[in-house]
Amino acid sequence: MKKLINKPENVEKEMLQGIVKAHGEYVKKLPDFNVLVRANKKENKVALVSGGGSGHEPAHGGFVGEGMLDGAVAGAVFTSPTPDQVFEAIKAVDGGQGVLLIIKNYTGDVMNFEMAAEMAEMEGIKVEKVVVNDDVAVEGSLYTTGRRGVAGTVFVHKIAGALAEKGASLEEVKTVAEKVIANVRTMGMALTPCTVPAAGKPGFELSEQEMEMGIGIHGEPGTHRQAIALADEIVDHMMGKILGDMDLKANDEVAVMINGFGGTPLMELYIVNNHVNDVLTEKGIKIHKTFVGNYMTSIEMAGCSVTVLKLDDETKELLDARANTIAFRV
Amino acid sequence: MKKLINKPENVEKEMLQGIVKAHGEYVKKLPDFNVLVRANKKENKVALVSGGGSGHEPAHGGFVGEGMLDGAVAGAVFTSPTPDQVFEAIKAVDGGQGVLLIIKNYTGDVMNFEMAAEMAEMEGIKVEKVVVNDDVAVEGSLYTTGRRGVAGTVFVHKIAGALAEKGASLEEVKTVAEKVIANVRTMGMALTPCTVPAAGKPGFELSEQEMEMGIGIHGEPGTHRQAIALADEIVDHMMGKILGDMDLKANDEVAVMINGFGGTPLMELYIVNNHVNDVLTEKGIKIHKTFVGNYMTSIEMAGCSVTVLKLDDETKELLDARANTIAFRV
Amino acid sequence: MINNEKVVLIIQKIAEKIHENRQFLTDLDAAIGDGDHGINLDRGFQAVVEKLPTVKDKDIGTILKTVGMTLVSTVGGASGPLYGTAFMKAGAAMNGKMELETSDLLTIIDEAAKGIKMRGKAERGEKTMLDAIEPAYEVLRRELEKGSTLKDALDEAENAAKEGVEYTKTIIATKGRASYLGERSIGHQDPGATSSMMIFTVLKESCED
Amino acid sequence: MINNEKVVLIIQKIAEKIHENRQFLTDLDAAIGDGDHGINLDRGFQAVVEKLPTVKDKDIGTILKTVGMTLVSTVGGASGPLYGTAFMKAGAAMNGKMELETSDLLTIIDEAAKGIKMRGKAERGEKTMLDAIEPAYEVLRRELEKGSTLKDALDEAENAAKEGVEYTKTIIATKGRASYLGERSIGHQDPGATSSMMIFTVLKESCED
Ligand SMILES: Nc1ncnc2c1ncn2[C@@H]1O[C@H](COP(=O)(O)OP(=O)(O)O)[C@@H](O)[C@H]1O
Ligand SMILES: Nc1ncnc2c1ncn2[C@@H]1O[C@H](COP(=O)(O)OP(=O)(O)O)[C@@H](O)[C@H]1O
Ligand SMILES: [Mg+2]
Ligand SMILES: [Mg+2]
Ligand SMILES: [Mg+2]
Ligand SMILES: [Mg+2]
Repeated sequence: MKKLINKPENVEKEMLQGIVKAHGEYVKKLPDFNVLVRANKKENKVALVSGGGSGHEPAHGGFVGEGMLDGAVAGAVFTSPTPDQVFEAIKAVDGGQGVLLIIKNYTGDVMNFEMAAEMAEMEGIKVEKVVVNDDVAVEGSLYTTGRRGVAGTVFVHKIAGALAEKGASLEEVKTVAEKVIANVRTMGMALTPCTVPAAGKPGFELSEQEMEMGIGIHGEPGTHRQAIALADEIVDHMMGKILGDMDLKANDEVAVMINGFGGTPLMELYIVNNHVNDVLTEKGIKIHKTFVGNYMTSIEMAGCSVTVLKLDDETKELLDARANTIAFRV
Repeated sequence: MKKLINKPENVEKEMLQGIVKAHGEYVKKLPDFNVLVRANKKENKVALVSGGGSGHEPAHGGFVGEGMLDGAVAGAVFTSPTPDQVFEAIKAVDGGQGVLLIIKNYTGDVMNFEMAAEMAEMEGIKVEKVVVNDDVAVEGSLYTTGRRGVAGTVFVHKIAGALAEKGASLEEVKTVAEKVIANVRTMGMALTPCTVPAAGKPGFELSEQEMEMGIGIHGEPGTHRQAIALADEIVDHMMGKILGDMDLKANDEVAVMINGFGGTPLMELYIVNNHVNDVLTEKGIKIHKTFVGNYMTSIEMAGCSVTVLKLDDETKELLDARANTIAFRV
Repeated sequence: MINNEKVVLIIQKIAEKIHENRQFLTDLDAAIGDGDHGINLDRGFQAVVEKLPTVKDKDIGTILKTVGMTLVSTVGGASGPLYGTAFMKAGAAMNGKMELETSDLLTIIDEAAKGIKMRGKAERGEKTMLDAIEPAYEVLRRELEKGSTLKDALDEAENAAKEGVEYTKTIIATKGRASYLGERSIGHQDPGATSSMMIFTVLKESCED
Repeated sequence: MINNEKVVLIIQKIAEKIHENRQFLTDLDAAIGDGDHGINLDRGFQAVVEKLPTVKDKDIGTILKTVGMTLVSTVGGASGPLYGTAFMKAGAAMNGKMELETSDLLTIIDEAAKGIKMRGKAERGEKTMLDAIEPAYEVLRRELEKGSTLKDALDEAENAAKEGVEYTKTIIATKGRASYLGERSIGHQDPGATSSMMIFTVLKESCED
């Protein structure tokens, strides 16, 4: 394991301290909890809390700030945070209008955030939750845990955050978050694995000729392994999966995110975007905005995910609204 | 070689197309040249042109826009662009007030940009140039090519760009660029090598236990190889080199950049910042602003550089001035 | 029989067992999950071991609830709330007790399983820890009702847990992270079922003497 | 002797030689530079080969200048302006010529070396292409003045270039990217000197028949 770290057991704490030292104008850390909240709390608005395991930076702390999240909870690397941490975040950000929890659909995250919500409700804080499940690589069904929540979560933060900033009610913010969730799809792939510091070795192995299609953001195995292919072929496959699961016609408008997993050069992400853009344009789909970069990473994994969000007038306006956070600015 | 690309010989072109397709509101590409210029040219200001080999994304095209560059020239990966490309950039961005070339100190870059400047002057365009040489890993002397230009270049873009945006003269913009160059120092290290697509294999090799200290942004060998150490120890060594070459006392103000080389997780960059911040703070040095992320990369290399820029009132104000580019927003 | 001191000892032994199998459990999770199950549980049980001295003289209910709360607040992931809820529910049923009858042992395991089902909304056959715990509970109950000695009954229960783990290799996961794999989860044993089985092994070993 | 047709042929052979040694030159550059010298030159000379048909009937000056301009606009890096300037300067001295005397050959190499020195501000002994070109030039001149045949003279010149390349192994680079290495550049041969040496090899081979 080659990492710029000190002790594996301290990575989360030192990272959060490093974030606060770099960006004190944006965020502060709750003493004794791995929770980042806005440096300047805004009262009297619905507050948004998200989070999950660490290792997805800049998610989720990088999205705390004006127009996006109010608090982000950082668990151990790739491990959902515990209920008490989430509970502290809820208490810290609640501004009297209630708190929306934005949860990625993993059993652990759902259970821990749910327990926190129960604790908060016992203290009289209004809490609602939405569960993001945008990963089309995983077949969802009523009888399974359903799809994973991946990079599409960032669009939920952005759009729900913009509505909350405008003073909407908890119910309204939850409704728009659910609209985003209903309209966002993502698919990922990996060229190389990633190593959880505490584990000390990669979570999986790939030979020099192989890639993993449909990879999860924790390095969970995807749909299949195959010989590495040309970028355009990979994009064709991913877009096939994504568009096959969306109801998009000519002249529909979308937002696109080409998300790097942490070890992918920006050069490659732009090469991917070059073809993603062509595939959509050929179908007459209008690309309102494109985001390219590391938004929802998997430590140092090489690879990317493509996210397509179908927009309507409301979500388009909210996507374009001002956001001023460490890692996302509009 | 595991990369999300199509043909190695097309990476630069497809990447630039991917950038323009994603960020058409910021940049456009000159037809037939690997040059990005602002989508909306601003006349009647000094224009700034930078560039170099590709593989350093978001440098340099990511810094084209309001308050920073007017044009960026992209050579083949890790290879200085040719004079005709630079010349086209100069012609395209000149708004009648002259053009400043911001060159990183590599023999190839200096020669190619110089030839372009000669061509531009023959066409009657006023051209000045500055050469950035912030890398303290390399011993500079009158009899060598001197230090390399690395991540500190981004501060030159930012500060000179802010002054140009305010309407200063070519002479003034050049003077402030030189002030930044005189006050900025960087040192880097690598955990893993990088692979130029056309080469198909890594430019150097490092064993599982080794790291390269003082690495260049093209994977040039550094000062020495050593066993991988704790992040804090690595930072201590790098800060020793950087501060040993700067004249900083308590209460001086600095800007800091923790730059990832492309394959480094943000988590590690923040862990590095955590200690960089402590080292400076312990000396009573005031950190005015900190930037953490991928700014001047080396394709997919893992590792980082630390840049310290000593500020005065002028450069501080210019650093804080509005910039609105793809990869740098203030 | 099993007094509060012994309960503390058993929990310490569970912590040791998990620590020894940290890598093994993590590797199992790497194959069909995200490769952290051993790390997660070890972090949690080490925290439990640090906490135990503060409750070692308390009643068994308090001890078990403290274990549960500590797991909830240190493990995270899926197994944190699940094992945490299991111990908390078991503890709630043992309020005030300084000693356990064999029937109490059955209650503890029953409450634990109910807690896991309530929290995780899973059933047996979904490739989770329930596939080790439920058969082990049933066998333990049957053996004790038959009049077997506690030692023999725990022996049989451990075997049932082991068989449960083997069984998880043959089925598709429909709960937890392994469910994303569909068919590809077949052939791999469930890490959570494996850690549950280890708890039965410790129980057996601790009640042999 | 050497007419414009032959010059075109020689340049094609240089392009072939560079192409064959693309990996070798790149590997040399990887050791003390940034690992692109072979890639750079190959890209440039392939462009030259594509361009040659448009000037093949022109005078040698035009041919050489076209080679130079093509290299400048396709190679980039350090070697692009250097080799480009070398060919451009050499071409400027051969304006209008359809055939070369042996003295012209000397002029070409002299002008090329001067172009490289002007553009790169380097001297012999700094571990650059000049360490192959200058000794080769001097030996060629001496041999031709002595009255050796062109074949023998080019043979000796190639040897001198080879020795120059060997010599670069013993010295510290003070120009170009390898200079960042200081002492660590010792033991490695300079990629640019090596490509220059290859050009002399082609010259020799082309004038053997
Ligand atoms: N809904 C559920 N009900 C019961 N057990 C579950 C459920 N979901 C997951 N598990 C158990 O949790 C184990 C994984 O735990 P762990 O790796 O610590 O959490 P995570 O999946 O969050 O990384 C699985 O092997 C499985 O036995
Ligand atoms: N100032 C200089 N004068 C003469 N030759 C030089 C000079 N700088 C570099 N070179 C030559 O250029 C070669 C490197 O070329 P190349 O790898 O193509 O360019 P770059 O260093 O820009 O990657 C060196 O091996 C050296 O021979
Ligand atoms: Mg986990
Ligand atoms: Mg180069
Ligand atoms: Mg797990
Ligand atoms: Mg080179």
